[in-house]
Amino acid sequence: MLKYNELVIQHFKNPRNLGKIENPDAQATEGSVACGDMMSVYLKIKDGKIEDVKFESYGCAANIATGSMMTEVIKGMTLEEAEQITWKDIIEKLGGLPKSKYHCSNLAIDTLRKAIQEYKESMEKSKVESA
Amino acid sequence: MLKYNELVIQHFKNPRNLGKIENPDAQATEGSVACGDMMSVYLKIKDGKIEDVKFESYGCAANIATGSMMTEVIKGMTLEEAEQITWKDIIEKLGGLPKSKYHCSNLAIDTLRKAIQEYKESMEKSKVESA
Amino acid sequence: MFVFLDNCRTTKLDEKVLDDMKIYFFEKFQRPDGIYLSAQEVHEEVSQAQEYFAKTINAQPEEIVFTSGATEANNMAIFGVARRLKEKGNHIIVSAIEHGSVMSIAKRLQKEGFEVDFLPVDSEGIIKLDELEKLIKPTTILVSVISVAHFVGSLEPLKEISEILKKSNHKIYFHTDAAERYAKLPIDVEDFGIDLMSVSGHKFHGPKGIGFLYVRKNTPFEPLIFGASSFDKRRPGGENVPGIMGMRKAAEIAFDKMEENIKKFTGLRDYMINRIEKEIPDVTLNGARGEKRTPYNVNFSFKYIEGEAISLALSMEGVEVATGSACASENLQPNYAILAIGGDHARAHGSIRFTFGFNNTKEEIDYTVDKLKEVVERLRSMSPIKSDDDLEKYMGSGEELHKHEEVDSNA
Amino acid sequence: MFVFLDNCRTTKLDEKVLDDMKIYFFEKFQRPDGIYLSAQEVHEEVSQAQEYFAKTINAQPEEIVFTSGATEANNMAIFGVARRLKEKGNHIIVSAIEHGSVMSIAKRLQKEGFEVDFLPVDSEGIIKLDELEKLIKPTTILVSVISVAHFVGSLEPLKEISEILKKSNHKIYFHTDAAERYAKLPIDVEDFGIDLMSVSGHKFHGPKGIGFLYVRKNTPFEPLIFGASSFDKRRPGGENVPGIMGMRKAAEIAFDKMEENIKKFTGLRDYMINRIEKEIPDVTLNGARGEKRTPYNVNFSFKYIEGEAISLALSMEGVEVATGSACASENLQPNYAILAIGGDHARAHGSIRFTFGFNNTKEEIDYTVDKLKEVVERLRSMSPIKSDDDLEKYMGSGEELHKHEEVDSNA
Ligand SMILES: Cc1ncc(COP(=O)(O)O)c(C=O)c1O
Ligand SMILES: Cc1ncc(COP(=O)(O)O)c(C=O)c1O
Repeated sequence: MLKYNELVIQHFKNPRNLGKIENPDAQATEGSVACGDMMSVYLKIKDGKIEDVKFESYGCAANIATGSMMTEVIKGMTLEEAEQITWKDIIEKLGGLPKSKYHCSNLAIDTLRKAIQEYKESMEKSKVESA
Repeated sequence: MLKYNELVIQHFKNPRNLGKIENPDAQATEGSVACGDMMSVYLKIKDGKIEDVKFESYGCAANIATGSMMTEVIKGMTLEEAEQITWKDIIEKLGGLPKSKYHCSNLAIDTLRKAIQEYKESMEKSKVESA
Repeated sequence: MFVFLDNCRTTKLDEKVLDDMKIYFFEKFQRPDGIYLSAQEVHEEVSQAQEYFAKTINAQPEEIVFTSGATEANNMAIFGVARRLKEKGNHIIVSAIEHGSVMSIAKRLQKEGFEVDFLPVDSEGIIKLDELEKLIKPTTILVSVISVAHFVGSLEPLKEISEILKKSNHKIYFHTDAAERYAKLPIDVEDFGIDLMSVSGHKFHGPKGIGFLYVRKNTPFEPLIFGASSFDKRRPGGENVPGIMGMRKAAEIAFDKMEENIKKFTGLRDYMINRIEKEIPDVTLNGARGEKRTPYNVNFSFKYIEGEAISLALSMEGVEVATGSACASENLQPNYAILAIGGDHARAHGSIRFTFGFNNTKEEIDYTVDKLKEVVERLRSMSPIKSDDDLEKYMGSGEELHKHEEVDSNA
Repeated sequence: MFVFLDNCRTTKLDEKVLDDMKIYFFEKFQRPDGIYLSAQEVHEEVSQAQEYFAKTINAQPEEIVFTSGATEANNMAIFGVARRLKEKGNHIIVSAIEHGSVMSIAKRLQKEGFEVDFLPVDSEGIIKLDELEKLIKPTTILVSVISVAHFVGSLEPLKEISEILKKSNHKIYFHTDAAERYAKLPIDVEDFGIDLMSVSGHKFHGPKGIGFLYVRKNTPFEPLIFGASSFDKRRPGGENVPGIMGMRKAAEIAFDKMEENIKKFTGLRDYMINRIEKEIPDVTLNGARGEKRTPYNVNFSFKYIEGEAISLALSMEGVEVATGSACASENLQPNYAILAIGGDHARAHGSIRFTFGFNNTKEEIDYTVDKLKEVVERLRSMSPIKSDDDLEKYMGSGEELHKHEEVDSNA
């Protein structure tokens, strides 16, 4: 294991955008307790843009810090922009993570993408329904 | 290896009865250079008693110290008494030797016995001759 | 405040230990195999240390082999006996809560053609004696059971084990990894019936990189490391004399105060358990209570949150502890000791181990519990899991663990 | 005056090294595998040390494995490669003047079914390259040659060896025991073509009980010691962090002054050789002169007397040296390196090795030679052997050696 850097520590200590959004436009929960890593992401979307985002985390410091950083990065982005973000981007933004913690950064992106995907699917569905 | 004690060190530093006896009544050399341990013992014998003894040593400190102690012990003894002396007696007199050095104490006794034996044999021979 | 409570992983060196080591760094830096007088003196002092250690466990001096630590001692003991006796039998029994080193050795032995059984433990982490009896067979050559379970702190019934082994009509050697017991609780190899025992210096405020193996006389045994013998044929190599003498000093300090320490830390342990159970909701004590638990270990699982985050957050408050979370382990697996006592993955991930060194104080424990309360509360507020229902819903299979590992090894 | 000239056996710790170790005894005593911040810092610093050592030999950081010393490193390297490659080939070549640890390992490998050839050396102690070429066969998997012969001080032609190995049409791994070369003379594993290399900290004023093995990337290799991996899977166990950091400091000091040391000790070596040859009759230099000899070794045989007595007598004058006499060895055998360079038993028994540490001075060397003269004279006066004729007469077969051994083992 290598050291967590100061920025990661800061995000772990004071995660941005922590919590739930009541009546979110999209939401997803990924990971599991058994594997020791879980995240919920809540999105408020307006005109294809992420207006607000919040997350909750059951997991290690890297999980919490990448969740926090992910929400900071995507806030204000279009859904298409947000979908392009990779776990590597998040790690880079955090100034690096211990190698053994790389996998934790996956979960934040997975959960985000799942939320966007579900949002899109529900949009499709409502389009079909309203058609 | 265990430590040489002070007495052994003293005998090594200042061996008693070191050297040769010119025209000894008995003499023997035991051991070999190849095995790293050699001793010569010279005896002056009068009326069956060891009047004088000297020794030379090619060998380790234990060899030298046991040679020195052996000569001290046997000086003035009858040949029969001297023959009874064992390597264990010498080690005891020296206040002990490192275990790995026990074998060195053998040589002093071996050489002494050889000298006495040769003396006795030569006496027998001269008896026979003068008879 | 700085509070170190991971003393089962390692300890801080006692200042008085360094004073003794310095003699062998600078004055008597010679090795015991030199021919000169100073080396002979060092030889004698190392022999005296051997004698000292032997006395502390009721053994003979020549039954003590110095090693680079308990890991090497475990390797030396188990491989040493197993490989030597392979012809006589190839069955070995180790407990399910051995230290990682014994576990790895056991797995290696399986590869080498040995049959290994993992002896189960009960919910308190204590090996099941009746299961041991059932596992023994004519090919059993060795049983290895840890003296004090390093994660959950249970005291294993060493004497009862050896009594079972003695009932067998063939000799079964008994090894115990005593890294967490030696110098902390009494050990008598005669009374306990131990044939081989591993000890590590840095577990009781001695130096790192030094330990010893007790090997009962006439135990069939082959060396692990070959070389130019000097002090001890069974473990050649340049003797770590400062390490040996430092470990001796640390042991002396520990044995002088053993009774006092046992009393003090039994009290502190129960005080800490009490406070945590009273003041923090949804916690589970891991391991036994009272007599069956070492005085130096407290271990709790905190529901709905994960241990790596807890321990890192505590560390920011100056409190250093260990966790059984997969995320804090090298192989990304939940702690097997928690699973062995019947806990699930969540309980393993949420487990925190507090282990005492001889210098920990009540004040430090109070500070730790205070901070722990805050940290647990804060992390719970961040967690999407708020109840046992959530736990069940999101438990998952744990299969994802393997997915993670792949990501990791590709990184 | 106290003069330590057995620095090839071990050295006195440098005071500045302890300053660095203290940090890891008391402040950063944590192990690199803890989850808390301080442990992460220790992890980083140990990684940096790994990087540092790699740089000193032109290697990569992950090619450095910390061990408890060169003996363990030799075991890890030779057993590690040999046991792993057993299927590919079972032939191993080691030089006839390896350190005892490599010799013991080689003998053990023979027991395990390996075929071992002992590569002969010339009268200066330098391995015969043409013999090496002849010994290589399709089943050869490993060659181990010491970097600097520890007894007679010859510099082995490492680069030439690896070039011969490279000419083979199958891969032959090349291990060197560099305990007497590292931090004293330059080493470049790329340039020299080394695959595995053993180093020991206490040979250059670093701590005892620590060393490292260089293992070139992709070298097939299996661990010697199994356990809970923390810093390094290849060598599990509680990391000796003070040892690692102390060894680093010692290496830094040595590398900073390497050029200066080489110059200084080349001068002192030749000065000492000159004085002894001029002032003491009937002496034989063991090993090479000039470029082919390490600057840190002088080795003479003194005719008609025995080395244990010489060295003990010197020790009483404060001068500590080594000898090749059977009487000073654990197994009561004359030094095999002297026999390997063509010397007879007497030359082995009468050999004295003087090895320099970085702090030895000309004044000390002068004192040593002065005392040596007296001691040699005195012992010769006590010896029944006064001439080469006597020598021949009393040489014997050496068979008596075995008689001695029996006495010893019965004692
Ligand atoms: C050439 C050589 N190899 C190996 C060793 C063994 O080193 P260590 O004492 O670190 O095991 C030594 C020193 O005794 C040595 O001189
Ligand atoms: C029970 C137990 N066994 C073995 C070890 C390994 O000890 P060492 O670090 O001395 O190799 C430890 C500590 O890590 C331990 O707690």
